[in-house]
Amino acid sequence: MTPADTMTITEEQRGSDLVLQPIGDVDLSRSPQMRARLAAALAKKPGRIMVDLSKVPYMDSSGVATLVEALQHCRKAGCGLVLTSLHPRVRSIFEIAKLTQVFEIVDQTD
Amino acid sequence: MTPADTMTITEEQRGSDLVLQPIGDVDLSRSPQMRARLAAALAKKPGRIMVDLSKVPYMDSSGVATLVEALQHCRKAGCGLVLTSLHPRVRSIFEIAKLTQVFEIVDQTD
Amino acid sequence: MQLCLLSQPRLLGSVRALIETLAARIGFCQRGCGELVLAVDEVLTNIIRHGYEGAEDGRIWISFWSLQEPSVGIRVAIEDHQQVFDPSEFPERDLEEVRPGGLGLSLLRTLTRSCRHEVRPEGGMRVVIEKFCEDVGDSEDPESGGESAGTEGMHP
Amino acid sequence: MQLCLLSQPRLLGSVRALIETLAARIGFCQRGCGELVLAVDEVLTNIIRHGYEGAEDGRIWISFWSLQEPSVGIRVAIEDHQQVFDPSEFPERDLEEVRPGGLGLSLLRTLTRSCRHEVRPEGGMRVVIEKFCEDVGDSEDPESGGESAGTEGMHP
Ligand SMILES: Nc1ncnc2c1ncn2[C@@H]1O[C@H](COP(=O)(O)OP(=O)(O)O)[C@@H](O)[C@H]1O
Ligand SMILES: Nc1ncnc2c1ncn2[C@@H]1O[C@H](COP(=O)(O)OP(=O)(O)O)[C@@H](O)[C@H]1O
Repeated sequence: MTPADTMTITEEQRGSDLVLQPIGDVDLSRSPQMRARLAAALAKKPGRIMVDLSKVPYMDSSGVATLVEALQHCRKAGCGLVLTSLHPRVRSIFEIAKLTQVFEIVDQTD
Repeated sequence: MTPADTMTITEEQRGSDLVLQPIGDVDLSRSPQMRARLAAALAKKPGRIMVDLSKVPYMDSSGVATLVEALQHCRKAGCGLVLTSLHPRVRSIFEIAKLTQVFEIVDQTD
Repeated sequence: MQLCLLSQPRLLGSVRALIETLAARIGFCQRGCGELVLAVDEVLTNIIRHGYEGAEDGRIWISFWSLQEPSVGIRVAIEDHQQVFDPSEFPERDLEEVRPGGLGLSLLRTLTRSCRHEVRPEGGMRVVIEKFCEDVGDSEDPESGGESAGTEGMHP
Repeated sequence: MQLCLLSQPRLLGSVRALIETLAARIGFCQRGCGELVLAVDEVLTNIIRHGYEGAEDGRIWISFWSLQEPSVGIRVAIEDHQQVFDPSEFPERDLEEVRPGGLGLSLLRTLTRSCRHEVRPEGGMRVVIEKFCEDVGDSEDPESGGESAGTEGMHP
């Protein structure tokens, strides 16, 4: 058995980009882990961090807050942060929160 | 809004066969309706009744009982009853109930 | 965790969705989740049909505990205040016999490590089911998506 | 229908699965189901984080009623016995401002027809949410599978 509340987040280097792919719902039980992984990714000083959300069918405000925080840290460090492949439900929470203009959101990892 | 507990069951004539396709879980809230549709199908005196279960991800003993009853009625009427495209979960309840030999079960509607 | 519901067939689907997710979190593989869901569904179906005889205003309580001993699993208690019945009057169904009905209790016994019917001191029945992850004899992958995490101390 | 759970983040997924199925049965389209699920999740998340301050042994009760008046919808009441807070101290978030946090209450207000925080006479808070199928302004198909059937009288 895996420890409680563990979520899989895969990581892949693509040129100077670092692609993180969280797998599963990002809610209060998972966002602390995503937060830690984003911080660790930034510490590696990639050109950009791409967060591939194609395997995240659900996210709540704790997940969004984690990404907003990461965006602030990335901006300070001069690192890009790109969100890709959002499910409609996940996209709509960014829309309601008026964050679609704040984040760089693209449809697919290229 | 559709009335409570209504399930969609499509019906299609294929030669002398009548193909019924229930859509959704077949549990206690749905099996009475499936029962009525099976009886109505038999009344049309088809060569065989094919029950396409490809859109039934879940069935409980009330659904199985309904099909066993239909099988008895079909046998009396000299009509064939064939179950097709069972999901693994649905197949396993027929296995536990030792009904895989009793029913004619095929993988696909041809 | 505890759920209280009325004896209405249309609520069964929601209960199944809850149990499926709980079981996956505890660590049951997909097949184990499906078996647990079916076992609880069969108990509920019997309570609705036989216990409350189709009346839709009977109450049913379902409580969940995650188990660590003797191995990882779940205990589910399903309670009602229907009249009492004795399941030992309904022995193992002869599975060679082809008839509609009489399947629920057999399925319940097959799908669980243990299942116990008891009379509640306050009236009605309690069915207690236990099932363990390791009971499920297949090598199927557990749910993807890291859903197989623990759910200790679910009990309210 | 009523659900009682402990203030544990890992249980949120199961609650979501339950609510999603209930909402679909009542007649919410997929998008409406998603919005209701998110609204309730935000209330629960706030109770766990702020109300019980991360303690995992706080109790939370969630009750559901299906509504026919003024149109088809659902009422959800979420109760706890945490300390009392006044949500009017946290007005609409300035959505132009980019900062982590402060999103939950705004989402809750946006996603529901009404949401009311009240103090329970027996201590703690009660949040009552109402949402109606017609509020969801999209033409998306409802769930396939005939899941859009009514669920009157779900209340225990
Ligand atoms: N909760 C219950 N209350 C009263 N009687 C029950 C209950 N559960 C089962 N029974 C009795 O046990 C019998 C066998 O149940 P089961 O194996 O589920 O088959 P079926 O429900 O199809 O008859 C039922 O017919 C009923 O008489
Ligand atoms: N259930 C609650 N108990 C106590 N305080 C709460 C509760 N819900 C919300 N609050 C207060 O309202 C504030 C705003 O909540 P919210 O909009 O969800 O954003 P966030 O939780 O990210 O701060 C919280 O920071 C907290 O101070």
